[in-house]
Amino acid sequence: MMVVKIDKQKWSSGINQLKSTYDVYGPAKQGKTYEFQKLGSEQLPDLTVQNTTLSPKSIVFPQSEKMFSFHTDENKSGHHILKEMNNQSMPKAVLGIRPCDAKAFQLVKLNFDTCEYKDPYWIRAYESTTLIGLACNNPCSTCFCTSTGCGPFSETGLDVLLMDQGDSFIAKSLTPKGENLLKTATWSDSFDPATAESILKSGKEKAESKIASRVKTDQLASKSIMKIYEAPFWDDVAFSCINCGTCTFSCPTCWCFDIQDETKGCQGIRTRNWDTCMSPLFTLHGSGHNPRGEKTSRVRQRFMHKLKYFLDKYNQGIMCVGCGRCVRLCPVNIDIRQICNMMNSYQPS
Amino acid sequence: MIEYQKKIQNIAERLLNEKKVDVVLGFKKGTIPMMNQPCLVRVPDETQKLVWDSNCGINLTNYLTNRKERIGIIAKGCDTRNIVTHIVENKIKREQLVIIGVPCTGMIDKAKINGLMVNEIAEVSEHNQEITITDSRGATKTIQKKEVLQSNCSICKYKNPVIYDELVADLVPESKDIDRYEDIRKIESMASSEKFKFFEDMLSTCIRCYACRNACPLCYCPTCFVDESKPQWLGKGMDPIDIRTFHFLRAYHCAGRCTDCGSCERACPMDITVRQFTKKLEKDCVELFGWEAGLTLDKRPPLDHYKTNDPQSFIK
Amino acid sequence: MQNPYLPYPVRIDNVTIATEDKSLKTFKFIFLDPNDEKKFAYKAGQFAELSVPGKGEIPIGIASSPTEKGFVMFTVFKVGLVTAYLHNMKAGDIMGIRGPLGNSYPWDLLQGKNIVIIGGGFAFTTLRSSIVYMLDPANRPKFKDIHVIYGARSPGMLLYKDELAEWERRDDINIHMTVDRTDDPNWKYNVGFVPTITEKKAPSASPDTYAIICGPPVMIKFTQPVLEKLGYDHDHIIMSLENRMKCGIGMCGRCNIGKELVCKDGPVFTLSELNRTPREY
Amino acid sequence: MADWEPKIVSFFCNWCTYGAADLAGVGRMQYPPYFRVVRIPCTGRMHPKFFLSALREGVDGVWVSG
Amino acid sequence: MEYERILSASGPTGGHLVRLSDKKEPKKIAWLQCIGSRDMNRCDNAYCSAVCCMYAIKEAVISKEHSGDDLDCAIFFMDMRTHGKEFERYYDNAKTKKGIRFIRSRVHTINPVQGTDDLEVRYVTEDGRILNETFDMIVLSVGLEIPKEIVELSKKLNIELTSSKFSKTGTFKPVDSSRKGIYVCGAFQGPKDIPQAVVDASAAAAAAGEILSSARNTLTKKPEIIPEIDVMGDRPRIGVFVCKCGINIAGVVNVPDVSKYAETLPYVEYATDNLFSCSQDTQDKMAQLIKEKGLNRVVVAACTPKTHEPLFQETLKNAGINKYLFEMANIRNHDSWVHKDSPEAATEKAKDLVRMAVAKVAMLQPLKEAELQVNQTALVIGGGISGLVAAKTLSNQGYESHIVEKDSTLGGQAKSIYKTTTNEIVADELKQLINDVTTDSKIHVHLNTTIKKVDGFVGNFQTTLVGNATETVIPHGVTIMATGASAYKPSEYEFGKDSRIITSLDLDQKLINHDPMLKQLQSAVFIQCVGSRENNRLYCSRVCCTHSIHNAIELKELNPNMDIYILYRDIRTYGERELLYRKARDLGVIFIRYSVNNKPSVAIQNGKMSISVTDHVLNRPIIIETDLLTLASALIPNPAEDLAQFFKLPLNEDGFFVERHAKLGPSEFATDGVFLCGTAHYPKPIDESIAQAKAAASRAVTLLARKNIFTSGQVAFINPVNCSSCGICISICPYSAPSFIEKGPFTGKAQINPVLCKGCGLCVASCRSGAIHHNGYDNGQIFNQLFAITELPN
Repeated sequence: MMVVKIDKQKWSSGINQLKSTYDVYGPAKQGKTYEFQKLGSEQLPDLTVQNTTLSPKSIVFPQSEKMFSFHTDENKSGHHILKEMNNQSMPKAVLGIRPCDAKAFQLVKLNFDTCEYKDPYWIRAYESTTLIGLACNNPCSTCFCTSTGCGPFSETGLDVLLMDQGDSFIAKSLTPKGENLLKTATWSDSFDPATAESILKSGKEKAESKIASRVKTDQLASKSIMKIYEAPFWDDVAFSCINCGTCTFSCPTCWCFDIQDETKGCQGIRTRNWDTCMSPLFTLHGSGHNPRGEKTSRVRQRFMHKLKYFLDKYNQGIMCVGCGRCVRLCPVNIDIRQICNMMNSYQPS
Repeated sequence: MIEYQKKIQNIAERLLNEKKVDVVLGFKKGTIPMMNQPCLVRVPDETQKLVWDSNCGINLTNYLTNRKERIGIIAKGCDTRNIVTHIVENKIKREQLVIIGVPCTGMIDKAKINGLMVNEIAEVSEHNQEITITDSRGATKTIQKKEVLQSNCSICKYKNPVIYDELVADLVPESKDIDRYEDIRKIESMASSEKFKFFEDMLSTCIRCYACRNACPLCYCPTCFVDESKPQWLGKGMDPIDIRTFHFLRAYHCAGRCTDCGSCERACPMDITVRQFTKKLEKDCVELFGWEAGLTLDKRPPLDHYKTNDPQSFIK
Repeated sequence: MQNPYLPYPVRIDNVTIATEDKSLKTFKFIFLDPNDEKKFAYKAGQFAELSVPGKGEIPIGIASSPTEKGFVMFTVFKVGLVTAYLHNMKAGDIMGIRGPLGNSYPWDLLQGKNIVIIGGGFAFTTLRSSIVYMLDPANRPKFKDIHVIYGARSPGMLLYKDELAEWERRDDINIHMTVDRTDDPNWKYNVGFVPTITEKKAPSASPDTYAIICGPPVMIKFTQPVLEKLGYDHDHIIMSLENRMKCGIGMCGRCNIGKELVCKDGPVFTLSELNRTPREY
Repeated sequence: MADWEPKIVSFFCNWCTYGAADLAGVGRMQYPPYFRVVRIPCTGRMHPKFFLSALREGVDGVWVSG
Repeated sequence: MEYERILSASGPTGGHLVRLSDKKEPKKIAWLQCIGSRDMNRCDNAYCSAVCCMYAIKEAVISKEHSGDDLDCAIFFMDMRTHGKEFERYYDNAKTKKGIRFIRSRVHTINPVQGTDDLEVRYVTEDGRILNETFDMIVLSVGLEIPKEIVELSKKLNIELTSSKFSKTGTFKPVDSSRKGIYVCGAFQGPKDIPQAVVDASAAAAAAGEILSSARNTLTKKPEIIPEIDVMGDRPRIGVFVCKCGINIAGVVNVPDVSKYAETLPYVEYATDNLFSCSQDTQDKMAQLIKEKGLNRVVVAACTPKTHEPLFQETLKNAGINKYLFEMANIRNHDSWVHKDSPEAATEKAKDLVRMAVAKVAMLQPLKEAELQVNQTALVIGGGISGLVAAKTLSNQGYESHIVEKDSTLGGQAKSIYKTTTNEIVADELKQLINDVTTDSKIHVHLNTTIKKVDGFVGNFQTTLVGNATETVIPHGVTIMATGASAYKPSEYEFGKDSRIITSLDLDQKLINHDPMLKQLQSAVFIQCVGSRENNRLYCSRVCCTHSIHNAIELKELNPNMDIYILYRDIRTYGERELLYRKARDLGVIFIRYSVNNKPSVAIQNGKMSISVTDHVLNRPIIIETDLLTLASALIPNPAEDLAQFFKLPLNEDGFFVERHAKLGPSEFATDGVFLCGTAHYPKPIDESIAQAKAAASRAVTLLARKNIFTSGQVAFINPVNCSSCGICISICPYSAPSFIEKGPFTGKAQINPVLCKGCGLCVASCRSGAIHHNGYDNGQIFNQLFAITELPN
């Protein structure tokens, strides 16, 4: 572990330094919203924003990603045989990611990096990414990270944790990747680790105290899947849902995807695109039968997956980091906090 | 607004008590500021949870599609116009509905209000036509509601319900001499390269979540064209051409039917001004056919029927 | 890192029409690289993604048996974009196969047991794989009695007719063919729905008897109570599910039933396992 | 631009313009070979999808006539 | 005719408007009317050729379209005779919008201008001035006449001719020659335009059919039916046949190259080229190849499907392949003929077109044609002379019919007419006809009856009649619309204010009644175009000029001393009616032209009626005192909006029905199984009404003579699963083909009746839900063509 102090003047020079070795990402205004973007040559991350509208998951898991290429010209060799795309790029550094979003990668990793199968695209992208988190001094009113095994100062999944001290950052490296990055940026003004810890500790307590929003998850593991599944409240919960993909696309922990072939003439690619369990098409059989044809079953699937199936399958907590994006963005105010509490407290009669 | 709310609750309670309807479709208080949630009330006791304020922008007609029970629905001017379209297009029967009309003074635009404060908004309240905003640090600001209206509400021509069975308040005066198409004319006057750039920028942040489509009461097809697989002619990825194709064709499907209720724009998580597409077609319908959507149960929209004497001057 | 999304290139060796209405065709594939055949070591009951570049992938149960070497075989029902295209392909065309995927029928558990195979319609493919596998001289002794109840809408809709006839002649397997209805005077087997024939022909339950059911939802729905009536324990009823899948390796998120992923944790489940999951199949 | 050869897809109504295009041939009228005619049973068959899709496929122009 | 050829794209100048002598593009063109017509001096053709006015206008308009607005077109004429349907509007448009000059005058000489090819026209205007004007080109509107050989032939056939050498026919037997069993049609019967000739042709066919009806179906042969091979579910095996068309295609397009290219396309099993694909031996060879190679889809790259598709489809049928598994690539009309200077580009285009056709044909599926039984009864709406004749013609051919008449008697307008131009007494003929109809066991007459509802479609209509307080449902296979027209009740010229002001039909009534007052008249005035050819009724009522002139002659014959004035705008005694005009003038009837901007006025003072009109020759007002003013009022169609709705028939802005095709389908509708005749189509005299009644019956028989009919397989169909029940298809279909399903699992979803569907695809394009598909032009098929345009496969 290494702790350094980054003077705000050195902040920008360090970032420019990084850009020769890394593709550097940070929050930036895009249209009317703030999103993580690859920063241009003189561009600095805009750290004034509480959090971006969309999660930074697309840096590792793009919404559209080319998997393979092929050609169908029978006069040339290798026709109809898929070839892996060369998706290799520079290592990525994500500046200013919030602890919740960083933790989300840890949860998603459980899906993409299993003992049976490894998703090479996600894993490669993830492994080449260094996450420089910015502790939340001012969490949003919709943040409930403290009840999801995370928190405004959580270090899980981060390579470096930054804390804004006004005119400087305290940067704590948490992994060798993080250490490397600090070195590359020549952010090397060392800072006393013990002092850092105490600053972080008080900062953490202060920030956590600001989080008023909480969910209860303690009873979830002990309840049977079938009982919660059959609970009577799902119709009401789902009533206002309009089946859009806002919640899933903005969520840092949603990973579902679809695979599609696209061709133009003899050239083709196989891509994968984000998909959403809110869409009836997600599970529609070729025969027309749909196991989750009703809106209620789809809304239930989303919450059951996040709050129950995932929990049961991996025993690593719920599949939610409490970033509050779906709460803020849902056009019809479906609030995962309410639903989580309902599920947690549900007693079948 | 509070008077409206009380009246709505009373009407809903009465309708349920008198068994005139099986359910009442309205809003309940949301969990975050400036957000209310569409809900169904089934028993008279629950009518107290119905709310009404300037955050009821979701078009409840969207929830009527293909329902079988008798429904009391709380509806603003634009909503009633969509109810008309729904009835014309066989999505619901007039006899099933008791329309609780709300003379509307406009809905407020979350984004505009968020933009007024540096910190996060903690609470928004309203009194008469004034809005008071409190931020997370306790700072407050009071402004006129008309300054923060949703952009569709500020150019609304039909604030009052066009069809109703109950009315929660006296009709409000309609705005006269509104120029609804200033923005559209601006786009129309662009050179094609400018237009291209304009739409490219406008849609650059679209994430294809389809919230605009799904928030729209007009979009009720069992299978949307973007989801057609035989043939699948529209790519599903983030190709800008596919995204544009989606938005263009969605707008075409709303031609002559869109009431500019603003649900699409309100639903967009990326704050894209998708109404500019539908409004262009609305303008065309007005200019070519003298048609405004959802005003009559007797006629179908201009592009919906065959007439030998349709104007042909545009075919040249 | 092995890319689990990358199919093995194969050549279509031949295409045969499997049913009289031509809605099913059987494809035999040969691996372009013989080493891939070794890598593609499968068990009866597993499936694979057939990959048609430009059209997409579809999960299909493997119809050939691991004991049949030199090719893999699939019988495909024409239902969507990929299958429609596949049905128009011809011998010599190149495409891909990705797999084997999913679990298989629990062959270790089934050793030394009586097996009742109940199949209907075009879901008979992995059951053919299982039958051929069990009838292999090296394997037959591992199993006790084998019963097969197989139904189709009409005689012309039965899959693998030649093999059925051949099995029919053997005495180490009991074949009970049935059709929903027929006016074919030469039809000498059963007429009636699978559940009815099951009730008549299936051996009664015992700790040593396992039923494998594969068929359309309506057949499964009505066969379950019959088996229960015959005394079959839910642990002894084995079923194979067909949910919509894309990745086939448990990552894309659509095929789950509860916490189980049909593509990876299934598609084969016992009824008692399924009882613990939501009925989203 | 001088050498630019556009590719234009022409949707022609079977009953009028398609026949007119035939007549143009009968009359040996000469025109540049940029057009590819898709015969449709009536211009009523013309769907916005066809415009959008044709443009998406990279044609330079869509001509509907009938 | 020569000028038409110059304008024609296939003419000597390739459609380029030039003067033949020096290839100069004309800047001024004159048309001279009535050359060889209405002229006893030079050619002995007293009749009007009826068609030339309209031709001249059309040529002038087209010339302007060719050469731009700078071209000066002038038409020198005596009377402008635009009495056909929609003609008056065309005339008006030519005058007011196209800037064509109409010069009412007499041309007396044309002099060549020295040193140029220009011509100077010397003419006298109405007011007597002599003017000269130079033109680059003069077109003579030469009239029609019967060639000598035909006159000879008529003699041999013993057919009586009129003085103008046209075949003599009667008003009530307009297609019967003087010899039984010989029927006449077209210009041999009298000068006429295309629609009228087409009507006559159908009528003559009906007349011939009537006497041949007993022999029907005695000589038919059953074609051998080749069983269709079931190709469903088979991999497409496409055969491509590229036609050289002699050198028509091969002279430009590299045909062997195209056929070689075709072989490389997906699913193509076989490709070859032919010298002439449409020749019988090639057809046989193709059928054989289809069988030999096991082809299940065929592309012929050749000429146009508009003419050759049916032929090749027949070949497919003969090879046992469903005829819809076929597509043509038009590499002649759309390629070799139009790109003859760029053979390489034409070859590339041919490949593209073949690739598109292959892409489409691969997607095509065999289609079934709906077969329906034809109910062999007709419903005739309207019991006027047209309706009566139509029913009688059908009966004579052996078919039953129902006549529906809203009035209490049969006969319609004819009841009010005195004599025909050939002096037959209408009442006598009508009485005979009504008697024939009412005693005919195959004709059922429903008087005082209206139509309440119509269900069904061609072959199987079910019409609910309401009459005499009861409702009856009549099943029928075809419908004939003969709803007629009535005289306009004038509001002008003080009509209704004085009993001496009457309409033409009122005068007929007086003549029928031999009203003694007629003999007493000192003076009678007729005013023409009352309510016609102006404002909201911009059409010519066609019959009134002749009618007034005929009545004027009648009056003159009653009292030769009577002063008779006919106030007119143009005299439109087309064809041999011109002879009456001439006779009237000979009898001393005075014709005074007035202009629409300066109409006559009527004054009644102290019991005296006087009419003031500005004389066009003297150009000053004159006042005529008269005892009788007859207004030639317009003929206006009887209201038929309801019927139009019931049968989905279009009405034009004047309220007349719009026929299937103005020239080629005057007696039928675009809606299958519904036919049209009489004044519901357009104002016309009795002979033309009768001819059209026979024509409509004749067209109807083409359906009735079949026990069943097949509809096209290329129709729309709905997948109810995707239907959202919005009803747009039902609202938008011009043919009422879609409807909501009323029973079963898909109640409330839409369905399409393939029998009513014309396959236009309007519903397919309008369906937002993508639930409607089109057999033969489905989205996937069109998309495949589109994709094939931009995709280069190799």
